[in-house]
Amino acid sequence: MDVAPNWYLALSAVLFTIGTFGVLFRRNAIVVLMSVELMLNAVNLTLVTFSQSMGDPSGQLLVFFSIAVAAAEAAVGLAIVIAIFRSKVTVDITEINLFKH
Amino acid sequence: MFFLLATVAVAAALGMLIARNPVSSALWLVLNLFCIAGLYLTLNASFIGVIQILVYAGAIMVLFLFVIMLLNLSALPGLEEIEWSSVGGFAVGLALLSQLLYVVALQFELGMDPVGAEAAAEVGSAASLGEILFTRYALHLQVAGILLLAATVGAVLLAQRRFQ
Amino acid sequence: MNIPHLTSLVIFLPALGAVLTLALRRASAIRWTALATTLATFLLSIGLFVGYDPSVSTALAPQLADVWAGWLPDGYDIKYFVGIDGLSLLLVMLTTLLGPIVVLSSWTYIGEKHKGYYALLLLLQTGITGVFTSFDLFLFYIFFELTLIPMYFIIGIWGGTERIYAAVKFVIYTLVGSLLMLVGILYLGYAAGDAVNNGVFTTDWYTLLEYNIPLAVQGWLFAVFAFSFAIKVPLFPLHTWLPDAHVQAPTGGSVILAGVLLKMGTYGLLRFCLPLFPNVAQSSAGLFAVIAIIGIIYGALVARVQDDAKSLVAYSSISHLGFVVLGLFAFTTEAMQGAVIQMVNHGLSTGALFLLVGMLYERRHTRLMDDYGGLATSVPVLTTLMVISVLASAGLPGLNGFVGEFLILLGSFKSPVIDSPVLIAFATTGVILAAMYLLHMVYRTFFGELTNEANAQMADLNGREFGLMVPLIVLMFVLGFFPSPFLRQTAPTTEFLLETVEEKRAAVERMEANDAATAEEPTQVPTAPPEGQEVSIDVPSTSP
Amino acid sequence: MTSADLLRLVLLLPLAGAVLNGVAPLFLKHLRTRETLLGTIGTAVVAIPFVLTVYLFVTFGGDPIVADYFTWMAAGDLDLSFAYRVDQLSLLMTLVVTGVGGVIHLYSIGYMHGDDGYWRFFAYLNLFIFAMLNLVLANNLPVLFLGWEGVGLCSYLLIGFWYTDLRNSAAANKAFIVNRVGDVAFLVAMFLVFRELGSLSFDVLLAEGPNLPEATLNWIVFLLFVGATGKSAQIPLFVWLPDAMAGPTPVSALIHAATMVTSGLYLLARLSALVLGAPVVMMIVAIVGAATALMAATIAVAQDDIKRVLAYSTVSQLGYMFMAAGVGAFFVAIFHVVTHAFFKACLFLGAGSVIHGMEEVEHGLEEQGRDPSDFDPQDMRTMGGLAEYMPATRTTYLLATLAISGIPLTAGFFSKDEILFKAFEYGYDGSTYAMAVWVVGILTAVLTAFYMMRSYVLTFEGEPRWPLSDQLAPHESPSTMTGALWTLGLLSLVGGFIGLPAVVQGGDWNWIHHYLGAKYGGPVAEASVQGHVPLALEWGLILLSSVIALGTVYYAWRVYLTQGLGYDAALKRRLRGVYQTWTDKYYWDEFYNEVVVDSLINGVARKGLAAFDTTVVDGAVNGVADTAQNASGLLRRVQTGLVQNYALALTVGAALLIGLMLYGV
Amino acid sequence: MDLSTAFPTLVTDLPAAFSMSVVGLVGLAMIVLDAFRNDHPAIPWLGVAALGVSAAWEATHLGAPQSTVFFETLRTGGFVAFINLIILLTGLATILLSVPYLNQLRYDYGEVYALIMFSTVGMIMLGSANNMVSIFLGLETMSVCLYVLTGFIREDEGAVESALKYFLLGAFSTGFFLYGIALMYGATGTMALPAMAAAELGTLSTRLLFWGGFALFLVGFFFKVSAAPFHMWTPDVYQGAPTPLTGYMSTATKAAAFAALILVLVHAVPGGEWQLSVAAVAVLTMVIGNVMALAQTNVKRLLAYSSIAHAGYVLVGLSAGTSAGYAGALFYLLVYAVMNIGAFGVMSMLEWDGKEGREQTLSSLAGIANDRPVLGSTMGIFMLSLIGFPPLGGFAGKYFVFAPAVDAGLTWLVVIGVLMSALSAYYYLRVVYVFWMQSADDVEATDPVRAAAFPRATVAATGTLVVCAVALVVLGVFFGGVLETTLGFFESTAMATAP
Repeated sequence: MDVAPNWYLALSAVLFTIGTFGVLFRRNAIVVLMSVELMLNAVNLTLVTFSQSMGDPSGQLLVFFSIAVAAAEAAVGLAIVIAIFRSKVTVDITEINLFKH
Repeated sequence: MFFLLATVAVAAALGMLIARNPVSSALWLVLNLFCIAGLYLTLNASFIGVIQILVYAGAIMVLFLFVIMLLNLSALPGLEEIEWSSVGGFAVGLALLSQLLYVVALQFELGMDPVGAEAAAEVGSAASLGEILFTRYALHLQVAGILLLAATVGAVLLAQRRFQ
Repeated sequence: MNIPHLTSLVIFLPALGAVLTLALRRASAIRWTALATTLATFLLSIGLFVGYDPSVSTALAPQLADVWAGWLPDGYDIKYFVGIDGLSLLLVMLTTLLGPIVVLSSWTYIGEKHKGYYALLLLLQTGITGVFTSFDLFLFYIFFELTLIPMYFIIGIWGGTERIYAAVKFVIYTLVGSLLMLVGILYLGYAAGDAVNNGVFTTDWYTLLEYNIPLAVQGWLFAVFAFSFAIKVPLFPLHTWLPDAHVQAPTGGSVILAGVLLKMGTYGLLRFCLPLFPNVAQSSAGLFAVIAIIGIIYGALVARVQDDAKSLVAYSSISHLGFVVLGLFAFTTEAMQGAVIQMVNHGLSTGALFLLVGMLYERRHTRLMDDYGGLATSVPVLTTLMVISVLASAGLPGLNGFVGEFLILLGSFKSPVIDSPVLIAFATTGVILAAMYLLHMVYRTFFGELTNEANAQMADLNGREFGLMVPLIVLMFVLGFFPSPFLRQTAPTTEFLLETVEEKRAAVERMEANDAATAEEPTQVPTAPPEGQEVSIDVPSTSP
Repeated sequence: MTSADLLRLVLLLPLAGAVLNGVAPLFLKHLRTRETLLGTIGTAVVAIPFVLTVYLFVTFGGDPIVADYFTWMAAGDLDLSFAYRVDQLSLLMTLVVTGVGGVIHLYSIGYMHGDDGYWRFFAYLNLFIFAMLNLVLANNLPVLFLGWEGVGLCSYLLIGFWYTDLRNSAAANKAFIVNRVGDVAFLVAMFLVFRELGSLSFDVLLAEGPNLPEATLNWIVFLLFVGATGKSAQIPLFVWLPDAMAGPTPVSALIHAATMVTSGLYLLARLSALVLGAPVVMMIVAIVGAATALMAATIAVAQDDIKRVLAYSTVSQLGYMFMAAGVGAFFVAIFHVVTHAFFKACLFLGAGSVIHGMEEVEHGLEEQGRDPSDFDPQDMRTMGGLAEYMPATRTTYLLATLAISGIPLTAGFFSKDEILFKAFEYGYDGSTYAMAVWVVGILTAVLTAFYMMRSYVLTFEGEPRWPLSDQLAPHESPSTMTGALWTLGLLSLVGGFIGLPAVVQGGDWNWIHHYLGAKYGGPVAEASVQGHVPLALEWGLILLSSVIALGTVYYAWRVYLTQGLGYDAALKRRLRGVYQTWTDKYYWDEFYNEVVVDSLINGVARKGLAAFDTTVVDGAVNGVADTAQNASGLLRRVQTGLVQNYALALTVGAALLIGLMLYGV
Repeated sequence: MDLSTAFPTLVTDLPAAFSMSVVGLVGLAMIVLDAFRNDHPAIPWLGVAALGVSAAWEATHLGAPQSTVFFETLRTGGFVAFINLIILLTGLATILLSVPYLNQLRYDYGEVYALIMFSTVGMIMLGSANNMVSIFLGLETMSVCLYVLTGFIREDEGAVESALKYFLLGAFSTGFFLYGIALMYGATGTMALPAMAAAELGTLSTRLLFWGGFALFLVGFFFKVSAAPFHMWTPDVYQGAPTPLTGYMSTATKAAAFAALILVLVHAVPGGEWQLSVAAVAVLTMVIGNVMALAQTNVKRLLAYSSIAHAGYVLVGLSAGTSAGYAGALFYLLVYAVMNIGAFGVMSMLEWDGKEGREQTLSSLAGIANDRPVLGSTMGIFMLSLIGFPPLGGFAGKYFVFAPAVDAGLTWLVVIGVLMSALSAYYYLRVVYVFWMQSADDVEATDPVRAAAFPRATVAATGTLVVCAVALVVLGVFFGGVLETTLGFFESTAMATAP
């Protein structure tokens, strides 16, 4: 660890925010999904930073599970995107608004 | 080392955010994930670093690319013209960022004693993680298995064509 | 006569009947079951009347009480606590009496979905009886709300063309008030628990009576309680649900609604608002008197210009209930007893009016007075009964209405709390207005030439209809000439209540004065009088 | 049998009659036509109490008998019983009520013959007697009020007896409601009494009432007087009485002439001790009475409907009685009540007999194929010459006319003269208003004699004026009716001897004064007069009124006999607008209908409150509901269906939540 | 600690994971069975049996003492048994109600039932969590299964769209949630809930870290329980998802998530600092849920907003921060589960075409109660209970979440709560009157009800609804015992609370 953990944390916050922007602004469902992955990764970074700087493995254990969850979510998410694409022939999430109000 | 990886990670993340083509987005994200894996290694978290590359960069992102190819997606507008909601979203995002930074970084006095590098490497090793994973979190591991199974079954259920 | 759990039996027998009707299939079986249940309940309630001994003080507990303290866990001092005292007795009797009458009045009026109707009717009776017998505020609230659901369905399913609007309005309007009261109950329960019940949330009426509520809190608690009951009464200007509900409801519903449901509001004021919040109740008595009097006159004048007979009777209820509220807030024995008896009277006379209008409606399917005229020729018996009911409602001496109105006005006139004879004199003009709108109805409906063939062919009352009217008419005369047995039953409780109000008012004033005096160094002020303190017979001075 | 038991019978028999006559035929239709049975029961239940009352009267010892039957209401300080009081005043009134009542019942047997509502009629009449007995026998105000409203109810029922004609029902409503206006004042008076004295019993009231502060006493008496104006048809509440003639004529005779309308006087007499303590109110009473007397008399001059003339005459005579009350001569008022009951009942019954006859003519016209709709059997302009056809009616009517006109030695002469004398005496004593009242009294006496003679002449003398009078003729009424007429006619002639004026034996032979007067141990107090009117002046006054009566009667007799209706036209010409005002009854009805009732019902209630109710009160409630709906509609726009907007909301929420949480740290 | 020393403990603690194991294993068995005997009709009954057995097991453990198992990662005892009971019974009801519904749609896949089982496993883990890892894993297991269950009717655009929305927003909120855990972890250095409470939050920055993290953590929970402003997915998802599963989503998910939240509030952050935040969210949730529901014409959407509103009521109880408040909230969750599963159950029986689910307007159901009295009556009871009329469970529930809030000085919050309850009566009663008081003639029929297309009402499904309705009445009258039980969970020292 060559710098203070705070730098890692700050980086993680920045990446998390970029991920948030991706979710808020991108219209492609898959890119949105990727942005979520980015957010999760940013959090993982925080967790690992804390875990390593405090010498407590449970943080990294959560990262382990988090990666597993991310994988599961990716699988389900992509399957949903495929299903959507089948019926609508688009993955533009601004065009997916059957339900409102 | 940190600053190099951090800069590249942020740049890659921004690249993902801005790229019009989903494929390039995905590739930018892969770059980002690699950087993060590198950062893990700088933190002496070797096991997670490896997992990161194997599972994330290797498996998940390939899945993404595969789906993008499968669906043959045309490029959608990236960051489309600014709308009110976008401005609002931007402001909110920045607000969130500033709050997060305020919480996590700006108070440079986190009352933790960073452990030494060896201790950190010890903690981040596969052995130490494996030990608690199979003892303390053994049940959780089973549930994680169920989760993955459910995801698999679910993905099939969702994506399969109906066979009559 | 010594029937165990008589009070509970009277409350829940109708509910049992309701369950029983659900199991039946044939319409006539359902009707007869309902009739049998309500009649049995009425007979049992006579046991209450006989069993209640007014000479025994109600200061400690109601009579014929049933208590089950194990209803809730220890953290809540909420009990199943029912019983009878002077305030509840007559209203319970009225409820049980109207039960069979309403069933009979619905005999042919309700043409479909018998099962639901009678089941709901019986359930409603359970709710109302429960309201009048609960000595636990929480239990009271449950019964209070329980009455809404059956009434909602009765209006909504078997009502007139605008039934849904009326039903929804009825429920929501009442609900707004009662839910706010719920907040008040919660607050009061905790506050009283802290003060007099070892920190345990309590809704026991007698425990609450021991608690002298600080003035600041009394204000808003009184406001939410009174608001809720004022909607139920209904007091001007919270009355608009009433004409809609009354007009749209089927006859049985209107009778219940006017006969006993509205009394839940005045009863609530009497049982809870006055004794629990005596200071605010007394200081706002003038306001309530004014509102009540506005209601009396307003209701009467609006009733006068209605074209719909039911709507006219509905507005007349607003006017009549104004008298009751006036009597409650006079804080004199005469007026309060008058108010109690007037609740019963209104139930009898307005109930009778609704029944008769309903009988007309059943024959001609219109409530517009212009569609009638000259009915005295074709239906003399109905006309006679109508005229008697109208006169009772208008407060003719010798009929029941007079007794209540007279006592109320007499007591209010000398009330030291309202202390405005001019105002009461103004209220008295309601007597003229009552004659105006009621006689107008008789005039338009029953007098004149029979011009409409359908009216000329109209059949007079049959045996069932006449039979169900007889008890009401007889009671109108009985209460008109011999009200004293009934007044005797209510007297001790009324006096107890007024004494309590006076004592508590003085206690709170002392408390506040002490607080003000010892503002610098707060000390523990005993909030409750010590146990077993003798009740002083210090009624507020009656002479001005 | 004790007096209390007898009293119970007196009270309950009419009630029993009412129930019997009212309820049984309601359900058993065949009973409705059993006229003899119904009539007999109806009359018997009044006649028997009359006999019993006579017995009580004869055996009455002088001390009031109070019969306290059972508690009516008891609450707080109030302990109210059904308590009755037998004393001189109530005995006298009971005699009048049952006596005149009995006669009128008898008369009704014939009069109502063939009417569909025969049973109802007797039920109502019996009920009326019951209520009236409650009124005069009560020993406390509420029981009196029970009777008070009870007679009002019966009046309502009987005015609207022929309900198929809506005009009758409207008149009934009017009577009831106008009476109620007075009743409200009565009620408030009771409340005031209770507030001040804590009791409503006459014993307490008469014992302690006079000691009340004068302001309080003024209010109590004034309010009671307002109550009395309603029941006894004084300005401003007299308007219902003329319309009340819509009822069957016996009703007009019994209720609206002889008994009910005098109850206001009875009330004042009963509470005379209190009234005397409120001199200001007494002045008001006298002035109102005088004004009413004069006004009603002028109106009566210009009416053509025979019953209407009598109705206004009643109002006028009631005004006379109030004049007496207003100068503190309550026993005289009661004296006039009694004599008035005789002659006015007689007049009404006579008029009823005439109408009976004229209806015969009407039927005849109908049979002849003429349209009878413009023929009014009560209109004096189509009568005339009835003396020939209805001799008994004519004679009795004439007797009563002479009595009311104050022809010397008739009943009316004594009572009227006594009123005038008392007013004069009171004025002589120094009250200016009493003098004015006396002048008005004289004027009214002139008018009374004039219009009564006019009605007699137009009805019975001259040539018949109805259509086809050569073919159609009315017949004399049956003997039950004429019997009643003769009884009352004779009483009108001799009834005055119970109150011979003071000039005779210094007033010692004034039986009624001795019987009722407080200074002789009776219940009725009277104003004490300091200055004594000289005997000569007294004689002069008597002479004056005799001359006036005789002169006016002669004059009216002469002009109407010679000119007939022509004299009315001449009057009309000569008096122009004034006469028109009389015909139109000073526009009181118009005033009430348009100014009071219409503005209240149509203006305030319909256009004001009912509109307010739907738009504002109801509108507010619906408005709240609409607002909620609209808010819902607006808020719904936030739910765009776009994922990113949802995510944005989530992010905003997260930012806010962090802010809120950190704010507290 | 190595495996050999840990193993005995794991074995000893296994009974504590009885339900989780049984349900999870049976879920696996279903997958296996489905692989060989595709869509076998016995599969749902297998699930019913497993859930039933587990529920019975949990019912016997309601009085068990509070304790921890599996190295303090999970809790056991009465509280957990209570929540598990709600979850299991809800799952049971869901399966019973799903059978006719899915049969009608011909989507009676074995996998669906398996996913319900897996999701139940996640919920159980969530509801018994004593550790952030357990919470995270439980939440995610539950969620991933629900994403699939929302959208598995692929031919229905609405369902798939719902799934997408649910998934995207769910994953998004997971990001916040995980971030929150990370920060709390960073501030306290532990994942175990009681240890978090015990940790010293010395410096300002640690406190900021902790409370900032807690706020983010709450975002995740508020999302799951659909509290405003994190609720916006709810109506869209509820509308599009298959109706019985919507019921499952709206009840079991909430029960589990609220249970975990209570555990966190009790064990990890016992203190009043969060009270205001939770109260604020409660207000917003109640107002938005109820106001938005007013103008809905689609029943399922209406019920979605209603479920948002009810989350608000539960939050009122939580914001009291007292044991009575938590006990009330638990009681409320039970009642809420019963009435909502019932309401969605009724709707599932009255859905004439699942693919056109978004067309199921309220007015098309005018007078339906006359044809289907049982459904009408039970729906009436559910609606009245949702309003909070005594003597139905909904009233008792509301009473015992509002009362502690008043006791805690949050009277203003309760006033808002009751006013919103009164408002809610308007739309719930609309359902009632459309069912009971209108007839088809009263509405301009846009789309006549095709009664033939209704799912065939099985005895089991109807029975479930009737049981729910009766349970509501029982809970509305004899709530004392249940309340005493829930109060008992917080009285023992292990779960002592205290602001």
